[in-house]
Amino acid sequence: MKLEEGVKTMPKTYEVKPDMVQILNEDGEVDKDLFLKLNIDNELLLTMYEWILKGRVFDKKFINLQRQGRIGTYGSFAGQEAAQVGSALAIKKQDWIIPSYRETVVSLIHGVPLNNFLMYFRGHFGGTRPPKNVNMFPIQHIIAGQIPQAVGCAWASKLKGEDSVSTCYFGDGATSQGDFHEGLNFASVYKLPVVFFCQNNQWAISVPIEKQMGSETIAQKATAYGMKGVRVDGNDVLACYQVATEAMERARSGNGPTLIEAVTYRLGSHTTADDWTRYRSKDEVELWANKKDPLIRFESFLKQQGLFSSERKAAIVSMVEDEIETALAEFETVKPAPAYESFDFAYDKPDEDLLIQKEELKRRIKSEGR
Amino acid sequence: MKLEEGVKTMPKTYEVKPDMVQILNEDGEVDKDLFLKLNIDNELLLTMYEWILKGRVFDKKFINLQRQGRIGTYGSFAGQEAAQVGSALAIKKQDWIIPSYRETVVSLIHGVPLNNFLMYFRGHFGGTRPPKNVNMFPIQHIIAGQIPQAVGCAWASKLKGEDSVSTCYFGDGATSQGDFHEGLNFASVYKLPVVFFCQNNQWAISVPIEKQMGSETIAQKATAYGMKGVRVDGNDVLACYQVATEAMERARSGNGPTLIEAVTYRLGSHTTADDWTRYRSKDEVELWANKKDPLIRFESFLKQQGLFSSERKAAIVSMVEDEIETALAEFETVKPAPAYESFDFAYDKPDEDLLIQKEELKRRIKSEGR
Amino acid sequence: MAKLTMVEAIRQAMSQEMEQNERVILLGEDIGVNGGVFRATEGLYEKFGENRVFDTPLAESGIIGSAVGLAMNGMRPVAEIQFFGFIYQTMDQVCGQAARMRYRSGGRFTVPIVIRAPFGGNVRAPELHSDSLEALFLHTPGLKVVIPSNPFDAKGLLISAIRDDNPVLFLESLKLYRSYREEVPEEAYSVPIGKAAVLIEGENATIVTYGGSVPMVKKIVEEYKTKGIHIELIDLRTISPLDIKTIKESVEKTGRLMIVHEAVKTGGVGAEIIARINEECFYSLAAPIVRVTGYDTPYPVQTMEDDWLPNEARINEGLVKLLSC
Amino acid sequence: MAKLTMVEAIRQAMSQEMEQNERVILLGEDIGVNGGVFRATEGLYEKFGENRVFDTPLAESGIIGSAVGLAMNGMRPVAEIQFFGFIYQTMDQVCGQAARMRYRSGGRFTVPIVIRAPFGGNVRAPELHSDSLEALFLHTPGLKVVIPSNPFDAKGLLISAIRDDNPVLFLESLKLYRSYREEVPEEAYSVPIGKAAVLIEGENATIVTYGGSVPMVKKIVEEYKTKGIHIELIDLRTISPLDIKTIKESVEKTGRLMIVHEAVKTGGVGAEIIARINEECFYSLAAPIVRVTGYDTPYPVQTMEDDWLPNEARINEGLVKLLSC
Ligand SMILES: Cc1ncc(C[n+]2csc(CCOP(=O)(O)OP(=O)(O)O)c2C)c(N)n1
Ligand SMILES: Cc1ncc(C[n+]2csc(CCOP(=O)(O)OP(=O)(O)O)c2C)c(N)n1
Ligand SMILES: [Mg+2]
Ligand SMILES: [Mg+2]
Repeated sequence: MKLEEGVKTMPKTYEVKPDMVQILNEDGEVDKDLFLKLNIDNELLLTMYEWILKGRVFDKKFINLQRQGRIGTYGSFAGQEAAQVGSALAIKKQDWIIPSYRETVVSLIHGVPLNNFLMYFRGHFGGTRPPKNVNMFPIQHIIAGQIPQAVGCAWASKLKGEDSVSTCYFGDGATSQGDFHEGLNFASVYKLPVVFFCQNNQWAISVPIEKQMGSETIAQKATAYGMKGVRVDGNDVLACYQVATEAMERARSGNGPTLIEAVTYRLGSHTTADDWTRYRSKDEVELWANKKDPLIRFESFLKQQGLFSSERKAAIVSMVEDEIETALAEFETVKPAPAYESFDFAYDKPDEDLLIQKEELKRRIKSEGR
Repeated sequence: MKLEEGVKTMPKTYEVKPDMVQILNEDGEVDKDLFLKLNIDNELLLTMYEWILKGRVFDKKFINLQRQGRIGTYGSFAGQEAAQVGSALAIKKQDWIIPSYRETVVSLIHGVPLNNFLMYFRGHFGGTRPPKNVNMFPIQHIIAGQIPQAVGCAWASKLKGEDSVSTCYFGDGATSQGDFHEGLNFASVYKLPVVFFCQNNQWAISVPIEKQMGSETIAQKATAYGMKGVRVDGNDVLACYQVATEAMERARSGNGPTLIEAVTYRLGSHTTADDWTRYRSKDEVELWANKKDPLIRFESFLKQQGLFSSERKAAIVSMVEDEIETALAEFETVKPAPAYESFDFAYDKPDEDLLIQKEELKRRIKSEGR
Repeated sequence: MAKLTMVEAIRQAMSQEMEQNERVILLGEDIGVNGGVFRATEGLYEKFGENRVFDTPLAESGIIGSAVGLAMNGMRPVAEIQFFGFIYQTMDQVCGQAARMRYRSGGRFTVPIVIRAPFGGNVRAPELHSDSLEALFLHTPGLKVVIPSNPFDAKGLLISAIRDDNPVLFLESLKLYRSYREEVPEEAYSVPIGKAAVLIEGENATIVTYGGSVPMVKKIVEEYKTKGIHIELIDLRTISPLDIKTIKESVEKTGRLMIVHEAVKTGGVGAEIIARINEECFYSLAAPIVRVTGYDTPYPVQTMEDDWLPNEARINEGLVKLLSC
Repeated sequence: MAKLTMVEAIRQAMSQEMEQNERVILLGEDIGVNGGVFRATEGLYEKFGENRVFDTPLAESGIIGSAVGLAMNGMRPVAEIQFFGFIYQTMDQVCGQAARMRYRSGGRFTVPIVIRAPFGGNVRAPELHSDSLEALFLHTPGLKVVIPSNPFDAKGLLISAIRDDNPVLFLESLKLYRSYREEVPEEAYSVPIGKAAVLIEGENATIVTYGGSVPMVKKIVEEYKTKGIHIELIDLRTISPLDIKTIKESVEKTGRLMIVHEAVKTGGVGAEIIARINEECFYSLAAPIVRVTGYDTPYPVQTMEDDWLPNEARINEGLVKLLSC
């Protein structure tokens, strides 16, 4: 006989069922009772829409620019706009944002200028320098490397007694890394004001979620830390906004961290160097590109609310496209900084040896008339 | 209003309550119904007792030897005998054992000779060489380093189609490491025949469990992997044996890994280089050294069962002490292998440069008449 | 004999060893269905199935840690780390575990794993995707470090690595993956680990290099030849163990040595070669040994990397110095 | 002026900097209530409280990763890694993150963290508790690496490290922690990072060493002096940036150089010094530079370590060679 069959103090399996917060369903229908109780006014709805749309246009444009060879490898975020916009709009000026590499809309919303992205995608030094007035860490290329850093950032805010919450972005694949675990554990031990916002786009390059983890959800991983875990429809901007807002309130009022799993989908390839047709079906992508698409869904909601204007949409689309085109055309004439200029950034002051190396390079570059 | 208050599809908090398997309680009383249903005969009971006792005697003796300066730093396991004996007796010959550094009884039970421990604690090369016929990894000094390795070991058994389960030992502190997380995640994805046996002795050197993690239990961390998690009274050898046996059966029959949290206590200091009075109260230690002690508890149970003999106990005690004393006295005359002999173990074959280094050292040692 | 690119030769080596020995398995991120982000394992998942080729979770320490356990229990895993810059996550499992397990276990266990990782610059990759960190492993006893510079060697060395009973780090130059094709024998063959190759003979000076820099240096050496200056070109092929004998023989002949590598200068492989030549044939040296390497800064952004890496201008400048004194 | 051991001097440095700047905090395993396994932080938890001194969970990457975030948001964390061998778990956060953050962010962020770690041999510690891995960090631009060899320097260098705006790895020789006491000024003072110290002047040869080997080498040098052979002894104190100027000046005078370190030979700090001296003053050298270091095997068990490490016999043997040619 098995112990589990006979014993009263049965070992717990600690199993949980997935469950997902949704306010706006896939047909663009809102849960009315609920929606009325939320503090989301029309202005905010339009702001949400604007950013989702701007994000979509930006993304399309940058993919095109890459195809034209005008920028380097580009990582598309199409499909994830609602998760990014919903969470980003819940973040306040005094808060900190600790991104991975895909949070383009989050960055734009919080004041990272377009120019940074041009620099970055054209390989200029300084493209990952967040502007002084934006509380944001640089783009992170090491999966999950930013997670313990975000925890440290929140820890500093707490120690300094500042009213500031740190939001850390990462993907489903990042949850497999040791740094995810170590970071969340630290956050839970010190009850830090940090929100872990996971965009579960269901793929880590070619690896689907079921090859990535044995758990049915990412939210349930919060249990390991005695932390609050929330699963939300990541293509429902209203739910994302609300869930993020509540998590930040909790963090702000000293009630510790939250792990949010925003279930969404990457519509494009991992980057322009990737080809999604190698590992997933057209049907799957179609499903998410239509019925579940965050832009389409939110538009039909706005239509119901009488807030949609196709002229306004067209205006935004061409504004964003023009802005990028103009900025890029201008930027294409900018000569990248010479390599030796970066030597001042390895340390606060380059030592003598490094100065010699810098001078050597400078001399050569100058001698070549560059 | 808060979303969580108003919405039907409320975000799950994924909270769990601790719950612990126990068969033999702290007063030495057994859950009779349950016990009768288990397949534990008197012979096994006596074997359990013998190993618990041997472990205790071994430990005391080695602490004394360290005090006498006859061995180096020693890590005591007193208090954890039931967890080690219970789990070790559930492990079969064809299984693999992947230890940390504290599983002395587990090793003894599975045939690691006393001599290895003498070599090891006297700093001889080869002390961490498991004998050829024992499926055991060497002692691991890197916290959690063995966990992904245990997963790989189980993976190999599965790929080779062997009927072998890997049991991985580690402490409560190890659960904070990235390697714990990465290992358990891999095990859950590939549904490997591995049992993660955590001896939660409630302290990682001076760090108590509540500074180690935000979760109330370690067992609940299994949720993060969709894995079975079991919390067991680690000072109840019957429960430990049964829980481990069931986990191994599950693993053996293809039902994947289990995380077992055996709640126990380290009665002594972390090692002989540590001093527990610096960080914990005498009262706390007293409690575990008396009422909760696994040896005392099991003895009173055996007495009730009429299986206890104080002569037999005395005989075992002096047998173990004598055996160690005799072996050590003999071993103390053994000259450690000269340092150059270890040069053959860096690679399968030392390259020319290493051979030159080896010869240089050999020449010097010989020239000094050593 | 077919003409293969380096990445094709690497793929063929894995495929043939997997056919030959069922204990050889592959694991890594995106190496299965997707065939690897550089297609090094393309078709192998289809050919050998999901019990030989594993798409793993995104966790490098987990990949190497489980490879160590797999190897200790009889398998011969070939693990891919998607970019060498991610080797940092695995340092304990590589240097603290794999490299020491034989020693720790007094010979009871061997850890026959191969860790493949693409590396090197000039390919306009993002941060930490171009770094050359091989020197960290040169400083780690118990490991071998192999770096091929052409399709033929890549196949033969990878076969040797898979058959080797020690942990082997196998570094694949990104820029050489598809840069050209050459004849590669169809059958399985091995190129010995630990032996450098003299690619061009010469008596005026010696250049030692490896991996992605080899073709560039070769071109320069050939140009010098037309000018009547004969430089001996040595392709290290293995970083650890270092084939100092071949370098020494060359320096004894030429008296002048330059080392070219992409890794940052300070503490790089070049330093160790200089130290060894100093020890082995100090009196043969006619001039200070010259290093042309990455500068001592973090690997830079794409618009700066060509200036930062060893390039023709820098090597020529170095040669002027080397030959003038 | 009180006589302090090195570990006491280190403790005093932390205490004084914490008094002086409330942004300085300590984090690490067992450093709070227990005062650190070597008592380096003893009494600081009691003095500064639980909001300045943190016992962390057992996770080194988490410790350094959160220290990076703390620093980027205005704190000056001093993190202890309990033994340097566990630095492997932190390699990405140290080398991939802390060392590059200023560069990555184009100067927007600095990462003023200090990573303290006890290290070195001859103390009969278990595996991976004695390793000297400093060369890995010499090869990492963006970091500074400091290694004091006496109580006075330890205090002054640690104060400099805490005030430094760059990430600093601060390595503390286990065997010097309590080996002797010396006068250490009560007040806070700094010893500059990046400057080696000429401990003994001489003209017949130069020995460069650092950390735990300094007292032993000093004794040998003094013995030679009584025999009329004057060896100049340089204590590096900082590994990165390397003070090549001081070494060069000495070698220009003596023409003979030996380097002593505990780390394994191949790819160690000694190799870089040889490379630099080769570049800077090749023609001053009268003989090959000699390295006396750990052998190229994993750090051995306790009964073997004294033979494996540089010791008097090995250094004397090396000196015979160095002085004879
Ligand atoms: C440590 C590390 N390992 C591997 C990679 C290569 N890599 C870049 S993105 C990626 C997939 C990430 O998946 P996920 O976390 O789900 O984020 P997503 O790209 O889907 O937004 C991989 C494997 C990396 N950048 N860093
Ligand atoms: C990676 C690593 N970090 C730190 C240490 C130092 N250390 C040795 S044992 C220990 C505590 C371990 O606690 P736990 O996992 O609970 O096991 P226990 O000693 O209680 O059996 C620590 C911090 C180590 N050996 N390895
Ligand atoms: Mg993803
Ligand atoms: Mg413990």
